[in-house]
Amino acid sequence: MTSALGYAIAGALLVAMGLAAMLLHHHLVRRLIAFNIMGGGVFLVLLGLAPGHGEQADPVAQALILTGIVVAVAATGLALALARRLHQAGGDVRLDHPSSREDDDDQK
Amino acid sequence: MIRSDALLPILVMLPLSLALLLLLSGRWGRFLSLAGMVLTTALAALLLSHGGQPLHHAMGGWPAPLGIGLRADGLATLMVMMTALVCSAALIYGEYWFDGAKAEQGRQFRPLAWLLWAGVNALLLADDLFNLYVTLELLTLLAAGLAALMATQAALTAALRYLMVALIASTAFLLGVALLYGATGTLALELISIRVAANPQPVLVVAMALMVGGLALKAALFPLHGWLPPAHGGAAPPVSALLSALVVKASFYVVLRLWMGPLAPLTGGVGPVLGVLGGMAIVWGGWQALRQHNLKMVVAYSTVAQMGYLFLAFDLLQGAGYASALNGMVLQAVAHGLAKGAMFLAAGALVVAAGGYRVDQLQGMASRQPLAVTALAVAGISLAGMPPTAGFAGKWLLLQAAWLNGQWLWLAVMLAGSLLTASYLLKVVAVTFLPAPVAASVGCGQRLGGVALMLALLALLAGFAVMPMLQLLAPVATTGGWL
Amino acid sequence: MSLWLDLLLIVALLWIAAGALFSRQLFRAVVLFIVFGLLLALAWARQAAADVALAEAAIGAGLTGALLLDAAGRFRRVRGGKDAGGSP
Amino acid sequence: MSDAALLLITVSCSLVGGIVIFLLPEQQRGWRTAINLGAALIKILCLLLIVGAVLNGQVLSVRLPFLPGADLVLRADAMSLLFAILSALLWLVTTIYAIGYLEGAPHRRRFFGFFSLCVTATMGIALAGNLITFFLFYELLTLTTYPLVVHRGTPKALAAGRRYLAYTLVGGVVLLTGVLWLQQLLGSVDFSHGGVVSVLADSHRPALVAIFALLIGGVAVKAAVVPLHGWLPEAMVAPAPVSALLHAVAVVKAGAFGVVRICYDVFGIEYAASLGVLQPLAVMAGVTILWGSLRALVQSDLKRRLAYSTISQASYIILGVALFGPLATIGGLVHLVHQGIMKITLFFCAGNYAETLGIHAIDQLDGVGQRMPLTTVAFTIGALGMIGVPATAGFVSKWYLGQGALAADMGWVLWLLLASSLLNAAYFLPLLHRAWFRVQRQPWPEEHIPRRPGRETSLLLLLPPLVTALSVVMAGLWAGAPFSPLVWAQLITALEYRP
Amino acid sequence: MRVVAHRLIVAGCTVVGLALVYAVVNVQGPAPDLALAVSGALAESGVSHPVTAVLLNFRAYDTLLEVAVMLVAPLVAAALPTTAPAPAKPTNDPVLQALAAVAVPLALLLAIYLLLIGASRSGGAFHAAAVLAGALVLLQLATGRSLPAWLTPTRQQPLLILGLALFCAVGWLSLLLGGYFLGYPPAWAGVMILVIESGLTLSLALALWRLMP
Repeated sequence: MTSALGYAIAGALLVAMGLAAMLLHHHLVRRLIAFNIMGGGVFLVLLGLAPGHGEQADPVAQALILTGIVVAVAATGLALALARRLHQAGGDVRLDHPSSREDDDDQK
Repeated sequence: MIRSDALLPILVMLPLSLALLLLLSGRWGRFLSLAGMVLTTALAALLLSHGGQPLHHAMGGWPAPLGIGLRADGLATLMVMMTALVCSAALIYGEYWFDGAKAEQGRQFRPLAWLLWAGVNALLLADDLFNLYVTLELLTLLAAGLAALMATQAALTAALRYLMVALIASTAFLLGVALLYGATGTLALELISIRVAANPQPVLVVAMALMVGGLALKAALFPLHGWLPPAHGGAAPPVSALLSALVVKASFYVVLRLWMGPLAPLTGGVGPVLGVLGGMAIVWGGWQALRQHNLKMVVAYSTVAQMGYLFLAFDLLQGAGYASALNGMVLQAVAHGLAKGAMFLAAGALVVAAGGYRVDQLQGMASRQPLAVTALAVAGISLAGMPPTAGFAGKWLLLQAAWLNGQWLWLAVMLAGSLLTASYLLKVVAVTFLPAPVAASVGCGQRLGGVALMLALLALLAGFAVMPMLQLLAPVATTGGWL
Repeated sequence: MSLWLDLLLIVALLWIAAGALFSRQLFRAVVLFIVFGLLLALAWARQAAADVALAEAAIGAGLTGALLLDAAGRFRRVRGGKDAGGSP
Repeated sequence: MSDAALLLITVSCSLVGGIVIFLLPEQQRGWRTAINLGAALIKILCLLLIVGAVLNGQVLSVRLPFLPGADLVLRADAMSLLFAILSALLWLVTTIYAIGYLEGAPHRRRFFGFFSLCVTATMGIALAGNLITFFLFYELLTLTTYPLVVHRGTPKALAAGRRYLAYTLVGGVVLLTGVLWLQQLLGSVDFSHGGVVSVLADSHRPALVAIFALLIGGVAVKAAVVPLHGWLPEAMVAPAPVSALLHAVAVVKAGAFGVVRICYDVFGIEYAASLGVLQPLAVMAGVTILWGSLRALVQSDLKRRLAYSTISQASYIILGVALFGPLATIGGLVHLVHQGIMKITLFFCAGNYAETLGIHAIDQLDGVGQRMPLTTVAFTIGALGMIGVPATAGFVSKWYLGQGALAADMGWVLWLLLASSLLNAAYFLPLLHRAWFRVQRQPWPEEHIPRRPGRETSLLLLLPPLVTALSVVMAGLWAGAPFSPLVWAQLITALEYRP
Repeated sequence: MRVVAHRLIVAGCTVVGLALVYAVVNVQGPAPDLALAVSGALAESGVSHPVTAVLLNFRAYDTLLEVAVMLVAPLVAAALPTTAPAPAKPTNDPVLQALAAVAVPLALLLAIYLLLIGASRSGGAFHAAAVLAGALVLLQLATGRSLPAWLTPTRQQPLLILGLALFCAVGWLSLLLGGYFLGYPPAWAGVMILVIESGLTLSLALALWRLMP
């Protein structure tokens, strides 16, 4: 087993863990942590599986990961900006499970 | 001299550059936006005039595996045109809707909507897997931001919930990309198709499940649809129109692209799953729409049901019915884009005029807001798949595909879905014929309804342009778009 | 030797991630997340991806961490009473 | 003028008119009237030109690409013209009537706009050259009549509208299924004399029976065949011109015409007979005829009684088709026209009673013959026609139906006709008795239009029923004259039964 | 009910994890021809560092869209009507202030260094921007102010979009000259990339800083 594969497997496990946390938690900050850890896992898979391991890791994969990291921070930043505004408006940043609200909507 | 295939990057860059200019411009924004609308729509028409001949542009001049390509075939062309029409309508509508106290949000809406237009075009023309991811992410963030624009507690909560769901979906999609990249060593869709076909390893099934699952989540496929109604129902009407007509459809489009391209050898077992979920979406979405008392929620649940048709069609995309199903689902997508856009715009106009969201507040609207009611009705006729609209053409072809494949259950579900659609729309339209209450006369012009009606009429007229549209699709239908 | 180092790093990554994901205290979870980011940067460096390592440290751990820290403080007392950071 | 343009103008002149009416402001009464009448006259003119061509043995047609393997086809043959001319003429009359009827009422723009669209749809049904075109206009008719049914905007009207759509939309889906199925077997299904399905192999016969059931089931909703008739009596809440339209010009007629088309020009009457589907159809029609008449007997509301009468009478047309034989066919086809002019007369008169004196219930009719003699004369002619009294149009229809039954060796039909006529008499004669021979016992419920010497009600309301009543008599007396409905029906029948 | 749901989630995620591990272990990767293509074309890219070449030349379009993504969050945050923001409170922490006095100029230097070095080694606009944003945050914490007062959010707008605007401008230019989108002439590639990166550094730094509350 090469270390690259090891990192890829770790990435896969991180994704699964992150997913579980994302679904189990309702608090926004916890979900964002989970999202970022999932993202880290995906990046590990991406680089770990990328073909070719010379002196330097696959430059394309590196570039993709860099892009991914920036996108992730943008998403986190947006979510927090929305959450701050929600907090200001008196809302609750503990979001309910996305698919469990069906019946509430009917009562509006 | 500009290259002829420069049209493709221009279709992305023009809206993007305009969005930037709009961020800087003050009073002139409105005119800039209008001029840009005309220009971009004209460019979309120019693309249409290529008649579906595949157009390709290598970004940076680097050919595909190294660089990123843009690509337009008949399918992309049609969607680009639909996008141009919906975006134009939403932007014009926005100019009227965001006025007075909402003027400030209107100033913010404009550049964001233009960015969205750029993002949708970028997604439609993308020929690279990772590029698809970036465009999807751009759309997701824009959609969440736009959904939150009204900054009410409900809108913010819905936007955040949507964002969380969409981020899970994006992550799943990206993981699929990572697996595909690892297995094929490339990101160019065409090359992936070749390599997948050459070596269809089991890993690819996992990659496919991740990507299709993620996209289904973003497309609000039953039972992953819970986030959609509050997010789309709670947003400002022009935003709802953009989200329901374009953003949700973008995810569907990516599934379709992958389905016909890279994932084609693997789709066997997945079709029935999507079919079942799509069928349930049709029934459940329709039933929920029927139960809603909030006008915008009716329309939002209708999106859930209509997306069901699009996903059900993946199970029809096989055997003797392949070409019919493909044609049908593309027509359905175009028709739904136009009709649903019109419907949200019309609903917005009615809500303004009625001073409330409830369906029972719509009394008298048939005479007070005839344009908006007509728009709602015409769009509804298209959604219910009644002739002579584009929606009818789409449904006819889908039914034909089901018939050719002998998929009787889907045939029945689609027909029943039409009746459900007709019932929840009838419920809304009927109320407008009741006499208006004497009080409660909120001053509101016909302009909002007029814009909505324009879009609805396009859905109607598209029903007479079916053959030209299918001609555009003919190469896609025979070759699956690639190879 | 290097394989062992990688293995150690992997185990640490998973361990810290589990802590960040399922810690009972929100604040602690965020701090663990920052540690996770730094470890991840190390992992990138181990895989000869210097660019990613730098970006992970600066953006992934640093900026995201700072954002989350601020949010954790801000949203500690959410409406509805009890501390929301608790694990389910 | 080319064939294509002629056909397209025939269909679309009322469409354009309707759209212009929608765009005109509500107050532009004069322009609206002008456009309405202009479109109606253009339509009639076009149809006359087409008649000329058809008499020369031409079959006009135009084909537009629409869907893969399913073009839009408009085609004028003798059978289309029978229905097209009937609805064009009655549309003109009804429009004039509606102008008088809705004098001063709100939402006239909406009313006349949809009225025009509705006739466009009817004309499309009449001139449809294949099943998909027929279906398209058939659905369009459903959609454009809905706003007319709910025009009054009362909860009762909305309930009627909901019921109407529930029936017709489900009918539409059933029809669509049939069309789709047949399309799979045959490709494009163009109408042609003698039918088109006989080319299929015998193994398809069970499928064809099912398709026949689906298609007929789909159109039978509009034709108000029992048990699919529930929407019709409810829809009586609509204004009288709408009722006239639903019963005599557009909806019920479209359903009956659909049955005729499907039996003759899709399946071919002989092939249909060999499938054994005509017998059940005849039984269905027979049941409807009796049931409608029986229900009419117990109605106390004038318009509802007329509605059940329509249910009964419309099935005469279907019966004529189902009896298989030239004579019965002539009877059915000619009844398509005769029922139209008789029933529209009755509805105009009922509308006049309601609009002038506020009379809705039957027991309010006492002595109305003295107050409104001309209207009552027209009503009497219509009613006698329905009963089938000689010298009226109704007699001609029933005569040929009876002959047809004898020729087809179906004696029970003769009894059926007799029973139905007795029932017709039983529910119409008391009305005539009340109107003419009883004296007014109570003041008129609501006298909207005061009595003036020599004018019992407004002229626009009075003329249409008189014209149609006159035509009832003429169709009865001069049934053999050139261009009479009877002669035309004989012409069509000759084509369908051509060896 | 809740417990059942939780168990289901945990079980589901376990299955997902196993499937992912299975997939990861079983990937049969192809020959690394893409990496070879990158090194093959490196000479024409205008930079010598392959990652930078991919980011700003071969796949520059991705980066352009990514910068657009980065723009969304600050734009939306600005679009949401807020009640007046809490006035910044300067911390009178002398240690922090001393740290800032040293670290901020150093960070500035580091950012410039990272920007310039990007052409040949690890580094580039993203790293420089992150460092710059960090410096701004530190400055804010120490002094309560970071950007000059006249640089109000409205006036920041041009700076915020500078990077993307430069990117677009270069793209338009290359198109209008008859070439491919963002197809730099090899001789000019290095300069173009540096210009774009400089703009990106400023804009991204501002965008990242604006994400901070």
